[in-house]
Formats: sequence, structure tokens, C-alpha cells
Amino acid sequence: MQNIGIEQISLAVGFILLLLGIWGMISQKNILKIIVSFTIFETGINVILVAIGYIRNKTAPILDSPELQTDTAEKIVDPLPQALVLTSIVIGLGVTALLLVYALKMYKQKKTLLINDYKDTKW
Amino acid sequence: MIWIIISVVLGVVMITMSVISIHHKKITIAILSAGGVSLIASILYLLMAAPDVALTEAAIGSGLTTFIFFYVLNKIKKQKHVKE
Amino acid sequence: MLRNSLLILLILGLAAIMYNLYAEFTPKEKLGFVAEHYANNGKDEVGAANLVTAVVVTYRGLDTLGEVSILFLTAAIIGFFLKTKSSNNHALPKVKRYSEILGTGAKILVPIIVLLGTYVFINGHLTPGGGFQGGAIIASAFVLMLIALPRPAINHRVLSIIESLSGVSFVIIGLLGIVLAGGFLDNQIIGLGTFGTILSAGTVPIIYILVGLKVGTELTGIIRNLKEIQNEE
Amino acid sequence: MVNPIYIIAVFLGIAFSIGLLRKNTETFAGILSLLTLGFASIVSAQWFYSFVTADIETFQIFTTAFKPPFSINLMMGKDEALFTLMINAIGLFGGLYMFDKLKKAGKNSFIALLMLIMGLNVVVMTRDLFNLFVFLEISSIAVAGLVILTQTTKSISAGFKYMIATGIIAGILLIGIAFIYSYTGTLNIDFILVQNLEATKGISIAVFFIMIAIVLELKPFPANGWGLDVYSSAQSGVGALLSSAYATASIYVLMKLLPLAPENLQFFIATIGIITFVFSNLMALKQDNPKRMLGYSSVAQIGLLTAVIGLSSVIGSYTYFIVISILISHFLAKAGLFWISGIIKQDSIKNWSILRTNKILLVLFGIFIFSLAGLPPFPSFFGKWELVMQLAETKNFIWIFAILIGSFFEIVFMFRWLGYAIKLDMPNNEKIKVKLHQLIPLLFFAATTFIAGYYISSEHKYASLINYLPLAVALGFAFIEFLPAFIKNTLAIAAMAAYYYFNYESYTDIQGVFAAIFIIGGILTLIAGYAYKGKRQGFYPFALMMFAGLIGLVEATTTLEFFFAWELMTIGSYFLILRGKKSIKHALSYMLFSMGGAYLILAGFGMAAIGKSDISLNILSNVELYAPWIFGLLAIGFMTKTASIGLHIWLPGAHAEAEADVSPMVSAILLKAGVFGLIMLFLAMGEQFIGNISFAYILSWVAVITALMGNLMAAFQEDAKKLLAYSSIGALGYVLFGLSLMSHLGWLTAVSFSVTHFMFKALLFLAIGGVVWRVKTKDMYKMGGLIKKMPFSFISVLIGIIVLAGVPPLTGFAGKWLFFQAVVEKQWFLQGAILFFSGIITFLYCFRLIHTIFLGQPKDEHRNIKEAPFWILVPQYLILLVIMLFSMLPNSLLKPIGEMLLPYFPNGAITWDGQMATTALGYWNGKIVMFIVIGIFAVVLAWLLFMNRKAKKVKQFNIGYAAERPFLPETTHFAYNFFAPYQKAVGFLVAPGITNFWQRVDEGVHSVSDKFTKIYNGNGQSYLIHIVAFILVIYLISFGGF
Repeated sequence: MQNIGIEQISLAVGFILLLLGIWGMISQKNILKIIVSFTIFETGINVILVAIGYIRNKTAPILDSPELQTDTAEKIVDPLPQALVLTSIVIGLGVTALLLVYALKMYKQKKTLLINDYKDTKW
Repeated sequence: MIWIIISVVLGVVMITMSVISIHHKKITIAILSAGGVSLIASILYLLMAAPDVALTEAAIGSGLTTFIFFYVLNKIKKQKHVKE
Repeated sequence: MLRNSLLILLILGLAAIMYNLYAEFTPKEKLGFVAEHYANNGKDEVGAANLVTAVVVTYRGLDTLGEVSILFLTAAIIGFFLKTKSSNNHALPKVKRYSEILGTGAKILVPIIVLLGTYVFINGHLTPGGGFQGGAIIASAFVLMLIALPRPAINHRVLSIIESLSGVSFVIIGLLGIVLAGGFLDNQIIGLGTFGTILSAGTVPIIYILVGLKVGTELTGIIRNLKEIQNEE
Repeated sequence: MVNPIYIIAVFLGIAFSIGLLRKNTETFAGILSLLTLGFASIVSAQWFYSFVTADIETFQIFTTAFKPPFSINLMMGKDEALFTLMINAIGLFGGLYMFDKLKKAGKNSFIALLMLIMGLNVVVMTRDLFNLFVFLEISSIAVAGLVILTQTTKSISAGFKYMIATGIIAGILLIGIAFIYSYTGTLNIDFILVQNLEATKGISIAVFFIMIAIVLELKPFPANGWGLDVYSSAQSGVGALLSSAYATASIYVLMKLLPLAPENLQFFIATIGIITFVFSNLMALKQDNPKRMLGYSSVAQIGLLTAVIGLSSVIGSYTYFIVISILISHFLAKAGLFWISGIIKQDSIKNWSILRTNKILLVLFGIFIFSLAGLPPFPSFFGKWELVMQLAETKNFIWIFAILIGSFFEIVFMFRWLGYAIKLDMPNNEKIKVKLHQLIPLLFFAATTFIAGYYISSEHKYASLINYLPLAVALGFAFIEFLPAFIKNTLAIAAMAAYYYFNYESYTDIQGVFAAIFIIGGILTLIAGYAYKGKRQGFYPFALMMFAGLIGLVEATTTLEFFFAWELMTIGSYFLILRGKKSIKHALSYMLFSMGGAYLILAGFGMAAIGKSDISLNILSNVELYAPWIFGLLAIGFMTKTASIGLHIWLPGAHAEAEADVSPMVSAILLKAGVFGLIMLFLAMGEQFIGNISFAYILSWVAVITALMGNLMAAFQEDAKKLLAYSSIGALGYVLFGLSLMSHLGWLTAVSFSVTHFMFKALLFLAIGGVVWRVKTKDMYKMGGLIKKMPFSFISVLIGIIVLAGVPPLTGFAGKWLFFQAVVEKQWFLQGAILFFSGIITFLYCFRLIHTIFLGQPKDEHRNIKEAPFWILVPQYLILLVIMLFSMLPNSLLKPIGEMLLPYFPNGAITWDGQMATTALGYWNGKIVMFIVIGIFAVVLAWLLFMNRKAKKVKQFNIGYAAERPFLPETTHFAYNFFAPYQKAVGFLVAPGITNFWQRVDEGVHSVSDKFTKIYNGNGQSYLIHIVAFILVIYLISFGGF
């Protein structure tokens, strides 16, 4: 138990979310549900990223107190993955918004949200 | 230790909510649960010393995304109405 | 049923791969060499107290520029995607019943939220938060207006001008970095200032303000576009 | 030089400021975007130019004041310069092409275009993994946006599928990147590479995720339905961007990241690539929609490139050359084809005949098809050549096989398409209108294809030695197409005569014989071209291209030159054959057999070069490994051109349907290319054995059966030209048999018969062509009694069949005489007997030919018919002159050939005494035989005239029918089904078994193709499942379990 830390739990949670997201995407028929699953997939990836940057018993990489400003490397968690997650979240928003607009437009065309009904281009 | 238990609890809640959001028949519940997953994720980020990420996830992941979802859903529902 | 069990097998297989990654992962004891450099030199090189901001805006500034571009691009695509044939039709939308309470509440709340958002991105280099978070917060204020007010006074033109100008300024500041400092997006065009104060970290706060404005207007634009198509029918 | 960071800055700055523009400023926004793209193109062109000419150092671009790995850095090297140049150029020209569409969609669509190109620029230049991820996302989102320029249910749902699929792929990539960071502490590619990653499982999986995501971006089979749907539903301009710009950048990413992957993963990536190449081309066979077909083809081409890159550790230093040459061809041609399909706007390739209404487009279309198919002189020809050479060198024969099979499928659908466009009837009278802004990109890309081909070949050690002069002359004729036919004809004859005059001395021995057949024969048949009025567009460039190829064959000193010439000849003759009536099917099957044969030759050359330091043709004479294989491959390859039995089904249709002067070209001249190849092969490699059986022995049987079947089938034809065509098959059987004897006499017959066959077949085809020209039908039973109307043609045919049948006194007899001597000498009596029998059949069809056409009763409708056109008669009489000469003085032909053969077959030569030839078995004097026969003939003629002096002439219509008119009028004609009794006796032999066999192969392949395409069921979710399953399967294979 001593060896288990938040980062490992988060990592596990992240992977499970990611898998659940993929599961949702390949099993749900409703386009909106697929998009919901996609956001869960993305959240999973973000959790994994943050977990990778975490180091036990260290503080956030914000040097607002003077004691943090010396030997900083010993005291903070990795700021880089956090920066990556910021980017990832914003990209996720863009993609999700676009997917939703697609869904809206698709619905407008055929008045159905079932992905099985959109098989116009095939073979 | 306490943080580990909290994080386990948070994790379990997140997983449950995501299962709900994937499998619940009602799309509104699904969207809300997905937003909830995001929200709890941001708490988890706080625990992992990532306040910046937490803030972003809360504002964008659970806030705006959920909102856009509802906007589109609303729109789709209205179209259904138009058709009938 | 068969299909679902096959899918479950597929996910289980994927899970096995992921489990390998998980099992191999050993928690880190100390920072990697790049992160260590950031930790030890970030304060002197960039001058931002929030190291995440230092990384986002300066060390990995190009990523951020790309990120802003993604939102911009998404907004643009949604713009022409939702552009309807009758876009010249300026018929006013039907005024529906709007809750008075909500409307009044929104009127009070919106400035506060905007203020909060502004605070978040202005202080991005010192405290948690920054352009993206602040921008998102500002956008949510406008979202509130869009829901609560019958004819919200958001001028599309103003939005897009703010959006474009902040984007162009971002690029120009980046280019000034080549001319006046070490390279594209370098923050030391102006002095680093006193560490830990608002006016520190060179152009970091300026960039974050621009990012905040840009993100805020872009997100608002996306939602406004959605709203417009909603009113159209 | 401009810092490349300005490319990005300018792109973003302009894209952001487009938002500032007011409404209704789309044109301005568009021009601004094009200027930006132009600026970017110029910057990268400038860099590329400097890298090529000045050999400057790779330029590092740092962002911020910090050095990598602490900040993101970009790199501009020669590769980056080339790739960004390609991307920016397609952005510029693609933007120009789509200008009106983009304008209509609004200024935001220009933003999407700019963002796409900007993103790809960074993707190529960046050295940071996460940065790569971000800009890859930008590009793929931009693609998703451009897909919906026209909003249809198809395009929107395709866009959705694309977004969600790339979403998963990006997620996988991001996990890989995250774990790589966790293990190495950096995101900089160069710093990751220098760390010499340990092979722990975690690192391996992380690398696997990155690589598999990159591979998935390249749309591997079968996880690529999402990509295909986008290709088929998006606008063609967007298809061009996706295929040319996006795929180009993704290929570069693969090249950049490949060193991360361990060797076995590289191998699996290559395997994925080749499977994609073969299967996508296979599935493209079934496509009717041009855009979807192009999509399959794009995916296939990228698959091939993936395979090459994955095999880079095997191929070694040539990888770069191969990748660039194939990529450039694909890049230019695919963009061009997509653009053209956007102009044509037909959803079925069967409606593409409308393309003919615009000549320029048609030419461009042809250029792009040829470039894509890897034919000379375009870049991918050299790439594929080198690829096969290198794979052979390292003995990766299965790979060669797969590549050639895939390429073959590609040829099938590409040339079917081209054939439809050129020959199918036009659906209506619509005319294609091309706007200037659509034409400029096409012209530019087509021109670049040639330049790139020249550049690539000049980079290649051996390709730079190729003599381009004949090809250049042939292409030059494309620019004087507006001139009338007789001027062009004169120029063509002059060009060929001049070429021969300046070069004939350099041809030695057998080379000289074939050079004479090819060039002098070419000139003779060209003379007939004066009979054609008008401009005769599309004839001269290709005729000359064919002759250029034939000349190149003779002149070749390296295997590459030989192969180049072989392909050139194939292209030219393909178009000549395609000119005929009802030629679509025949031209296609000609192309397929030729290309199939060409690929065998290529493989044979590749194997022959194993362990050799050069690729001179001499390597064939000292092959150490796989000699029987090499011999077999090359022999079969050459035999596709000689139309040996089993490989002959293309010939009858192709030769019979061709124009009057084309038939002799393809039948009398072109077939000799195969003979030349076989001769060269035998001379270099001698006899080869499989086990105890000599190849020559097998060949002798093939030859015998070919001769028998060819002649039999000729006898049963109703169509005069088909009769001659089948007769050619038979005649080539004789030549083959002569070669297979491997003796002096055998070869003497083979070579001299090649010359004789040229003469009489050209003569007959010209004469019959002239008749057909007048009577407008090829069916013999519709003719008759033409002797009075066309006496000159009659004489030609008479002399022709005398030579053909090998009756004394003419030169055909000399051939036969020698021939049976050779058989007896070799003691292959069974074969000899069969050949003798088929010789008898020759008499049958010869008799029928002259009897049904020229003798008997003239038809009513032919009363006022005139003699064949003068200019078709001229070459006939020139040939007649030569035949007479050779018949009188047989040693003028046989003696020099015999002397040429002496070094190779010193034993059993003929001894000459004046015109008297003596062999071990007897003697023969051409001159005396001639006089005797003429004497006999004169006596008989005089006798007949004397006996018939009182005969009474009867009017033709002194006959009557019974009351009923038969159901099929021709069945009552005496010449119809002339040899019915024989058909009953031996007809089973000529049952179309071989044709049926190939037909079944064709149907089989198509139905397999159909089965495979069913995996793309159009459901976006299935595509996701494909992706996930793909990842899982590749993981299991490459890790051997979980």
C-alpha cells in the first residue's frame, strides 16, 4: 500500500476512462453518445498526462513563496505535462464542438441520430 | 494516506459516472455525467498539484463543453419538433 | 450479442496493452532533465512565477500559438458550416418568453464574471490560470447573456475584430522576438521586471491577455453561431 | 534567405486578419491567401534551390531565446525544403483551382486552407513530438472543415467519420508521446534518438503507440474507411489537398520518426504498407466512381511509400531516391487527376468520354495516368526500377512480387479509365468548359512532371545515360499537332531516315538486322500514312514514341535502358492500337499483357543484377544465381510480345481493329521486339535447364503449339484482318521454334524469317487494309471478285501469300527449306511433323484469303469501287521490290545473317557458292529455282489461255434465289464458314479455352476485389472498430502476445 500513490491511482483511472471512452465510441449507436464517449476518452488521456508529471509530496509549479524559489527542482512537480494538458484540453474542446456541429448538420439532413443510418458512401 | 483514499473514491465516482454517461438511455443524463467526470477530474488535478489544469478543466471541460452539448441537443430536439 | 462480445474482447485486448503500460510505469522520484532546467532557470529566464505559464507561453510558445489557431480554425469552420443560405435575411428572431429574474441576474452577473476572467488571465503568470482559462470564463459570461437576454448586445463585428487583432498582435509580438530578442516568441522584448509582480515576465502577461481575449471571443463566436442557427428556424 | 519561421508567422498573421475583413470581401481574402501561399512557396523553393545548388548546411530554427530541448525548434534541411515546397505549391495551386468554390463558401474557408498548409509546414519542419501532435491536429481539423465545402449528406457524414477517427488516432499518439516523455524526460526528437532507448516493455509500447498512430494517419488497409469516404465525398480540390499535401507531410513524419522504431516494428510497418498497396489497388478495380477510385489509389501509393520507408534498413542508401521519385509522381499526378475529375464532374468513369471534348484536358489526363502508373519518362518509373533492383539485390523476392502485383492492378484500373475516356461513346453533346484558374494548376503540374522526371533521371547513375533524343522528337510532334497529316508524315519519315542515316553504322550484327526492320520498316509503313487526310491528331507522337522505343531496344547497353525502351514502345503502341475501332477491350488487354510481361522482365533484370557492380546488359551472360529463374522470367516477358500461345489473346483484336497502316506497324514490326529480346537473351545466357529439361526444349513445344493454333485459328476466321493477325501468331511460332533449335540453321531461319515475315505481313496488311479502306468491311464473305477493281492489291496479296505459304520461287521457300533442314539436323521429328502440318493449314487460309476477296463474283455494292489509295499501294510495291530481290538473290539476305551467327553457332553453317547454298543435307539455288518456277508458270498460263480462248463470258446476275430469304443471309454465301468441314474435324482444338481462362482470372480477381470492398460498409463506427482492431492485431503480431 505504501508504494501506491495518487499518480498510480490516477493513471489507472485515466486508462479505464480511456478504455470506457473507446468502448462507448464503438458500441453506442447514437451519434451524441459517441461524442460523449469521445469526451470521456479525452478526459482519460488528460488524467494520464497529469499523472505522469506528478511527483509525490511536491507542490504545484508556481513559485509564489520565497522558499520555493531556491532549489526549485527539488520541490515542485513537473510543469511540462501540465502545459501539454492545457493544450490538449483546448484542442479537445475544439474537436468536440466541431463534432457536435457535424452531428447537428447530420441530423438536419436525415432527422436521425443513429450512426448506422449514415452509410451513403461505402465500398 | 487520506489523499490516496480520497483519490480512490474520486476515481470510483468518475468511472461510475462515465459508465452512466455511456450507457444511460437519456442523453441529458449522459451529458451531465460526462460533465461530472470532467469536474471530478479537475479535483483530481488539484490533488496532483496541477491547479492550472484543474482550472482549465473546470472551465472548459466541464463548463463550456457541457454547455455546447446542451445547446446542440436543444437544437436537435427543436428540429424533431419541426418535423413532427 | 455476438457483435458486442467481440467488441468486449477488443476492449479487453486494448486493456491488456494499457495494463502493460501501467505496470511498467514507475513513479518518478525527481524531474527529468528538461523539467529540471525549467524549475531551476525558469525564474531567471522567463521571470514568471507560474512555471506552467512560463512553459506554455515561452518555452513551448509555438504550441500555444498552434492551440490558439485550433480554436480559431474551429470557430472559422463552424462559421462557414453553419452559414445558412438565408444569411442575408435579417428578420428578427421571435422573442420568446425570457425569465425576468434570469435576465436581471445575468445583467448583474455578467460584468462580475468578465472581471473574474480578466483577473484570471492578467495574473496568469503569477497564479494558476491564464489566457485559456480566463478566455473560457469570459466566454461563459457571454453564454449567460445569450441565454438570458432576448436580444443580447453582442456585436459580431466587434467580436471578430477583437479576435483578429489579438491574434495578429500575438504573431507580431512573436516576430518582434526575432528582431529585438532571442527568437520567435521570445518574451524578453521588454525587461523581465520584478519577479512576482504583475509587470514581470516580459511579454508573457501581454501574450496571455491577447490569448484570453482571443479565446474568449472565439468561444463566444462559436456559441453565437450556434445560437444564430437556432433562431433561424 | 528568409527564415522559415516567417512562413508560419505570415500564414497565421494573414489567417487571423482575414477575420478583420468585412462581409463580401471574399475575393480580397482569397487573393490575400493565394499571395500568402505564393510567398511560402517561394521561400521554400529558395531554400530548396540553395540546398541543391550550393550544398548549404541544414538550418536550425529556434523559437525563443533558448536552445532545444528546452524550447521547440524547427529544422530546414534539404528534405524539409523539398517537402514544404511540395506542400506550399499544392496549397497555392489547389487554392487557385478551388478559388471559386472557396469564395462561395465564404472567407472562412480560406482560413481553413491556410491553416491546413501552415499546419503541414510545421509538421514537416518541427523537431518536437508534442508540437508535431498539435499541428497535425490543426491540419486534420482543417481537412475536416474543407470536406464540408459542399454540404451534402455524404460529405457531412464523411467529415464526421474522419473527425472521430482522427480523434482516436490523435489520442493514441498523445499517450505514446506522454510515456516517451516520462521515460526520456524530453520531447525533442533528436534528444530522444540520442538516448538509445532501452527496450523495456514500457518504452516499446510507447514507441509502438506513436508509430501506429503515424501509420494510421497514412490510412493503412483495412483501417482506412474513414479516409476513403472523405476522398469520395469531398470536393475534388480537397481530395487533391488530402492526397497530395496531407499524405506527403504524413510520409515525411514517418521518415522522421522511423529511427525511433526497433527493427522488427519497422519491418511490420513495411508489411502493413505493402499489404495496403496490394489490397487497395485490388479494391480500386471495382470502383466506378473516379474520386473513390483515386482515393483507393492514393491510399495504395502511400502504402507503397510506407513499405519503402519501413524497409529502409534493407534498401539502404537508395531509400531516399526511391521515396522521392515515387512520391513526386504521386504528388503531381494525384493532384492533377483529382483536379480533372473536378472539372469533368461525372460520377462514373463510363461517362468520362466527355473528356474528349477538350483536347488539352485529355492530354493532361493521359500524362497524369502514365506518371502514376510508373511509366517512363516520369519520376516513379525510375523509383520503381530502383526499388525492384534493390529488393532483388537483397533477395527480397516476395516483396518484388507483391509490388509488381499491386502495380499491375493499378495498371488495370488506370488504363481502363483512360480507355473509356478516349474511346467510349459520348453520352450527350455536352462540352467541357475549363476555367483558366483551373487549367493553370493542371498545366503547371503536368509540366513539372516532365521536369521532375528529367531531374530524377539525371540524379540516377544509369538513368542519366539514357538517350532521350528519340523520345524528345516524338514528344515534339505533340506540339505540331495542328499541322496537316502529310506535313507531319513527311517530317516523321525524315526524322526516322535521318536518325538511321546517322546511326546505322554503329549497329552491329543482329542489332543491325533489327534496327533495319524497325526503322526502315517503320519508314515504309509510314509512307502509307499519306493516304490519310486531315490532321490525324494523336497518331504521330505515339507512332514515333513506339519507334523511339524500338530504336532504344536496339541501342540499349544497360538493362535500365532496355527496360525504358521496352516501356516506351509499349506506351506508343498502346495508343496506336487504341486508335482502332471497337478497340477499348483489345487495347486494354494489350496493355495488361505488355505490362505483365514488362514486370516479369523487370524482376528478371533485378535478379540478374544480384551481386553485380553495374547493370550493363552483359551481366546476363555471367549470371551466377537463379539463372533458370532469370531466364524463365525474361523469356515469358518477351513472349508476351511475340504473342506465344497462352499469352496471345490480346493480339487478334488489337491487330485486326487497327487502322490500315497501324496493323502492319504493330503486326509486322512490333512483334519483332519480342523476338529481339529473346535473341538477346539466348545469346547472353545460352541454354538454361530446369532440372534436366532444357528451356529451349520447352520453348520448342510452346512454339510448335503456337504455330499450329495460330494457323488453325487463322483458317477459321471470317474477318480478313483477324485472319492475318492469327497468322502472325503462327508465324511467330516458327520464329520461336527456330530460336529454340539452338543451332546455326535454326537461328538463321529465325532471323531471316523475322525479316521475311516483316515483309510479307506488312505487304498483306497494307493490301488488305487498302481493300478494307474501300469496301468498308473486314468480313471476307462480303467481298469477292475484287480482282478487276483492285488489280494492284491483288498482285500484292498474291505475292504476299506465296511468300507466306513458303511456296517456291519466292523467299518464303528459302526459309522453309532451311527450316526443315534445321529440324532434321536437330532430330526433333515430332515437332517438325506438327509444324509441317500447320504449314499445310497456311495454304488453306492463304487460299481463302485470295479466293474469297479477289476471285468469285463481285458484290453488287462494290460495282463502283476503286483501287486502294495510291499511298497505301506505294509501300506495298517497295516491299515487293525487296522481296523479289531477296528471292532472286537469297544470299543477299541469308549470307550476312549466317555470318553474323557464326561467332555464336560456328557449326553447321551453310556454304555459299554464288546463289547456290549448300548444307549438310543438300543444296539449293535461289536464282535457278526462280527461273524454273517462272518458266513452269508461264507455260501453264499460256496453255490455259490457249484452251480458254473460246470461253464465253456470262453476266454476273444470271442466277436466282429460291423464294425464301435465309435467316442469316451470309450463311448462304460460299465463303462463309469456308472451312466448316475442317472445323468439325479439328475445331475443338481452337475452342476459346485460353480466352476463357483469362476471362475467368479477370472475373475472379474482380469478385475478390468486390468481397474486400465490403469491409467498408460506410458505417463510421465500423471504421472505428477497424482502427481499434488494427492496433490490437499489429500489437499482438509485433510483440508476439500481450
